Amino acid sequence: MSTEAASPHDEHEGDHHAHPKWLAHHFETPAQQFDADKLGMWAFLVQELLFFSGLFVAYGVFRSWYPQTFIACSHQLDKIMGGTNTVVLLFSSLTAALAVRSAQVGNKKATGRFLLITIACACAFLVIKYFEYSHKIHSGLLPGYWYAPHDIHGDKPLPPNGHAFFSIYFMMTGVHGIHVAVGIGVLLWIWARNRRGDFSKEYFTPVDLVALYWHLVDLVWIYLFPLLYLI
Amino acid sequence: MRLDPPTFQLPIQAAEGAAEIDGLYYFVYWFSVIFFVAIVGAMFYFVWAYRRRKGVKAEPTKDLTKLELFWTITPLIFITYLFHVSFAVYIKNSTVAEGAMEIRVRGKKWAWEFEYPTGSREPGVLYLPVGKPTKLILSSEDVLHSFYVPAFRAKRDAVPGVYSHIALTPTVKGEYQVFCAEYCGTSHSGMLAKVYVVSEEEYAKHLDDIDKPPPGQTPAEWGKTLFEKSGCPTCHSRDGSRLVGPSLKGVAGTMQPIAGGPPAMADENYLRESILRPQAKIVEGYTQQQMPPFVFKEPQLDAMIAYLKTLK
Amino acid sequence: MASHSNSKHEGGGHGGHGGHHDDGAVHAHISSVPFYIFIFAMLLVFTVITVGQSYVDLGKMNLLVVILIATCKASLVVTFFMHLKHDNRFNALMFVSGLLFIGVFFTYTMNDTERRGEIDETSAVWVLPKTGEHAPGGLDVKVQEERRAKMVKEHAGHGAAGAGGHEAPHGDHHPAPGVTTEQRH
Amino acid sequence: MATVATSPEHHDAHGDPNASFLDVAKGPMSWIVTLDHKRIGIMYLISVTVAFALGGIFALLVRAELFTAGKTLMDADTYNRMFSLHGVVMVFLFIIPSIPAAMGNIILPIQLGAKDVAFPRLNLMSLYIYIFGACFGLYSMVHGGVDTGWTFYTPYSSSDPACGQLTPCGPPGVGSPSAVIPMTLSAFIMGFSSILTGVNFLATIHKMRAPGITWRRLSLFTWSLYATSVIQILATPVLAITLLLLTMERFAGLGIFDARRGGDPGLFPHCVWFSSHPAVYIMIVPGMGVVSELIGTFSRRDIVGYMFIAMSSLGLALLGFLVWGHHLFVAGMSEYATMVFSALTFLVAIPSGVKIFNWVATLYKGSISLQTPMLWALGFIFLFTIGGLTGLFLGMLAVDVHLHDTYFVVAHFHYVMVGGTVMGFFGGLQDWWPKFTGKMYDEKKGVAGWALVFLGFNVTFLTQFVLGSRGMPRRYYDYLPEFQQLHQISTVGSWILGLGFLILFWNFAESLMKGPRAPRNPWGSAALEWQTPSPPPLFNFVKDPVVNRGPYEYHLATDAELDEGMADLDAELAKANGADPVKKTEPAKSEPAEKAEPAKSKGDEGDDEEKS
Repeated sequence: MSTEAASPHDEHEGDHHAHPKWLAHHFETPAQQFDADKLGMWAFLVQELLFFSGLFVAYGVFRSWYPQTFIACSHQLDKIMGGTNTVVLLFSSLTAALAVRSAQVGNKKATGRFLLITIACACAFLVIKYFEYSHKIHSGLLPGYWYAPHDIHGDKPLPPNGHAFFSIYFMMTGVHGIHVAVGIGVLLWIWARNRRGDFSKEYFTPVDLVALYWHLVDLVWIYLFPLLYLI
Repeated sequence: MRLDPPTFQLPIQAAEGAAEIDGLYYFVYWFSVIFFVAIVGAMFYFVWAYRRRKGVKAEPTKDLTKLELFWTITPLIFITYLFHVSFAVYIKNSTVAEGAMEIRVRGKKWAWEFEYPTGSREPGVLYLPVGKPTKLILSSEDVLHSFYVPAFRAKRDAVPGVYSHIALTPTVKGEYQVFCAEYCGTSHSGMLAKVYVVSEEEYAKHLDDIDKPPPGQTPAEWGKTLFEKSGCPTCHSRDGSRLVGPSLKGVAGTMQPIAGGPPAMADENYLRESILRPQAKIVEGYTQQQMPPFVFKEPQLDAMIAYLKTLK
Repeated sequence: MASHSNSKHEGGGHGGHGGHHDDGAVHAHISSVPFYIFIFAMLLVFTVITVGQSYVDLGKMNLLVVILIATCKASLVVTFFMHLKHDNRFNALMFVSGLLFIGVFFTYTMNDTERRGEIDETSAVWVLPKTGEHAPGGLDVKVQEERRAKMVKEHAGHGAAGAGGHEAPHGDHHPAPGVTTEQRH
Repeated sequence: MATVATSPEHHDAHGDPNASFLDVAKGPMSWIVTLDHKRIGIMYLISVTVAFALGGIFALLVRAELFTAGKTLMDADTYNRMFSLHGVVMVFLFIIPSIPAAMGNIILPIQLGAKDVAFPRLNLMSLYIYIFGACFGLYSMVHGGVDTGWTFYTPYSSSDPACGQLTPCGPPGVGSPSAVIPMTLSAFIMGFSSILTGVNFLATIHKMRAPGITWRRLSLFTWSLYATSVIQILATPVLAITLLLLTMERFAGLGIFDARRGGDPGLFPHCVWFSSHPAVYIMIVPGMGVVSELIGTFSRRDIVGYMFIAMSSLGLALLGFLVWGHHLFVAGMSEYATMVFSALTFLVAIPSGVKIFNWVATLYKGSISLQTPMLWALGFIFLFTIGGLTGLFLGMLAVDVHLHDTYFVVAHFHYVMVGGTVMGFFGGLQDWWPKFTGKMYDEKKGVAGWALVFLGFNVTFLTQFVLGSRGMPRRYYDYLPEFQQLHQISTVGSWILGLGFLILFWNFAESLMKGPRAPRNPWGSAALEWQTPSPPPLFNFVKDPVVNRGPYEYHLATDAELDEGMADLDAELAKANGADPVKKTEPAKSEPAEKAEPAKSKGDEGDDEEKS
């Protein structure tokens, strides 16, 4: 959510101390803009939660209908990779929070550094995810029509309705993965803006908002990991 | 029980519970009429009585909390009552009586098929003995359908993969219309059937008659009846025009191009297979096959095939 | 012309200004670096606990425990990393009500899917209890298995088919949780 | 409305700082990249009007086909596409964005005394997302259309008979062969437009209010948009994920909604209606907000039970999330769930009733003028009362079993959606038209259009109640001969309805081309948006407003404030009749110096509050 909606005309050029450049024309004070931006972002995060909720409901219904299937299929997932990814995401959440802190105290260099670490973690997450996915594809553990398990862990064959588990697995992690990818995009954008010197002690809203988004991505994963890998 | 003839608003009451449902309907109906006249009447009166006049100002609004609470709480009591009575009737109507006769109802695109406790199947027509508690067990071969008999005030979705039921006791002899009330595709509006509520004797006689051709009919004539009752004409024309499925005009005894296979001779075996297992061979150009399998007893199948052979 | 003397309603406008933002500048809470690291350490500890727990079978409690641990982690992230503790109360309210609505969605839907067919033994069942007949239009295990076997065969270099594990139909007619064999046919 | 200059900025930028937002920049580019909420609103308005016309044509075709039993105009497949597209277009392309995104965009910031919405760029992005989504819808329409109904019930929508061509699936599906995927993607994408608009409005209402606009001084339209935003944020994402799952189900056979793949067809309606039932309130609540404005303006009286109406909007928004199960009463839902949902469904009657009672009570001892917008408001009360009362029939479980999926339901929701939302939409459009465009329209044509719409609507849909209670199921291409008479009456009604809308559009077009210039406040309203020039300047107000009373506190408004506009209108009309249309833009009218006595009026208000 971009917040620095510039006024359509640059009529505030000469008006700097009362109305700084980063303060959009339709706001009276920085606090008003900050609060509005924060509120908007939280509203957006709430809709993100609701967006994921459909998947969780589908998970809940089928988990309850086919518990054995879910447990059997869940054992096909790699706990170590999933756990590593959890740690990577948690760590990126920490660095995102620290990036915001640096921006709040006006440390531009540190902000940039923390943002880069966050981006690196996000990329690492996707790389690990790629290895997980390719393993699933290799074993035919795929959603819907493509579900044809072979070359699986353990002796017991997987149940025939296992495609439901893998459908939900791929939908959940896929939608989450898209969020991670989008997160990398906005983090890069914020990093570039930070380099350009857009932010200051007084104005760090975009860093804050993007970090909020990133924490939400983390938050969703915190639930996905145990529900999919650890049951 | 009280039985009303069909009224302007509601069809005839032909099952137990219908009168109660209608009672609720008319109760709310008259409540609504009175409420509506009062509200809209007041509105028109105010608009006329307080039309804008020069020099006359609107009176400032006073605080009316008590009135507000009144018209918040009174309806609350009313709707609680409505909920209570309607739920009681609903549960009563969905509860199956002890020892009810079980009849299977299968919905498929786009016909209803009924199976009696004897195992005899009949498409498009359902005979029910009057006064006998009955349980219809619904199922669907393909998509959602909904079994709806207005005269019984009964409706329930037939859901693929799951059974559901309707409990009813027909009370008035007669012929009643069955609709499909859940949208199910092209010929949704053609997915009709008839219910005949008859005496025990007539019902027993009908069951006897199902598996043999009606007296005085040739097998082909009986086949025609079955063909129409099974809903076949909704997809297969008999005049050569193309509907959802191939036209059956002149099919019997000719070579048919088969999608993804060698052409096949449409002999008796072919026709039999096409009815029982429609997916086995699909005529070229009809890759989007939609036909569900049909189940017939041998004499019925023979009659159908005899009829198909007459379509030249 | 209205004057500014309307002190009674001042502060009501610009709802965003709130009491403590009178100077119009942004006053955000800043936590210390060690504190953030402490929170991260807590999160790591919880992660280790939850992974460790997964090697111990607690039966039906498994799900409950993992969700509890995840919720602890999530609350740490929301409260401290996302600053909800020091944020505008309304934002917290929105977040919590969002969760509340998810709860409504979840419980009401499960309320249906878990309790169907209580009124009659033939209602909302996959298999008729008397005849053992499967409802038409449902999962056709045989077709699925054949297709899968074919796909696996086509998959070059992999002979080991994992398919074929479907158990015989049984009389279990209600989609209740905890059924041992789950094929709906 | 009293205003004081608090910040003299902006006044030095353009040649004429007070030029109307329509004149401030010219050329298509100035529209395409505009961040001005009013221009974005106008673009929305044009889009939804086009969508309304398109959906209306589909509706007329559906009704025409039903003029006789059997084939009248088209075959069954085409008919099924017509009613599905009518639903899809009307719901996703017209009703949902109509009042909030189009009218709300223009009016909301002005009513808040703000210069713009909180996030102008996001606002423009929402518009483009909407248009992008609409393109998918159009793509679907030209590539076979959709014949699933707008609810896309599975497994009909999710199993593709052409399956196996793209994906390695099993036996071909039993469902719809039409272009479902582009249409669900279309609704998926447009959902985000709706969500972002909701986010934007929520932040705007919370943070952008001018000094003096307290929560108790918000207009009821704003309150309704507030409630709508809450629903948009909470409900629409669920619809989005549901449609995404449906798309994937059809494309990849996920096995979530399709019984043949082990899924539950009953889960889909849960997901759809958890989000789409609240969406019904996205459609109706803003309409109620408009009607509250109209009733206040045209009876010149403070709305009775202001807080009750405001809270009932929020109440509807919240209740909307608790009642979705009534769409599944005959779908085989658990009896326990039917009980809960039936009980909760009835609760919807309370906030709806509260609104109607308060509106009628507001008329009492008002000073009512029956201009066109007021006619729409009265029409709304008339029709919505019928729509609401027939909801009682459908809430009663036992009766619903008979009426479910019949024309009774069709009539019921058209009384709510058309009798409610469309009445509200056109009422608002006729009310705010002078503010949007700076032009007046012909009152006679307006009344004629209203009368035909009102009459045609009742003829069309009153008959459908009877059709439904007699047992005519909905979505039927063909029907039994006994229903023919009523169907024909209904179809004739649809022609009257269509004619009414034609007259309305003609009136608007004529107004745009040669309508007399609108004064600042043609209706003599006390609401804030009428205290700024018509059309408003780029930043909405000549001077930043400070508000000292609510939008309906007519007893606190001065005569000058209320009647100046009327006098202006008379003068304008006289000029227009004198064939001397004035070309120059409205001069920056400095607000009339007022002698309102805020201190005293405050005291009065305080007294009122204490008395309670």
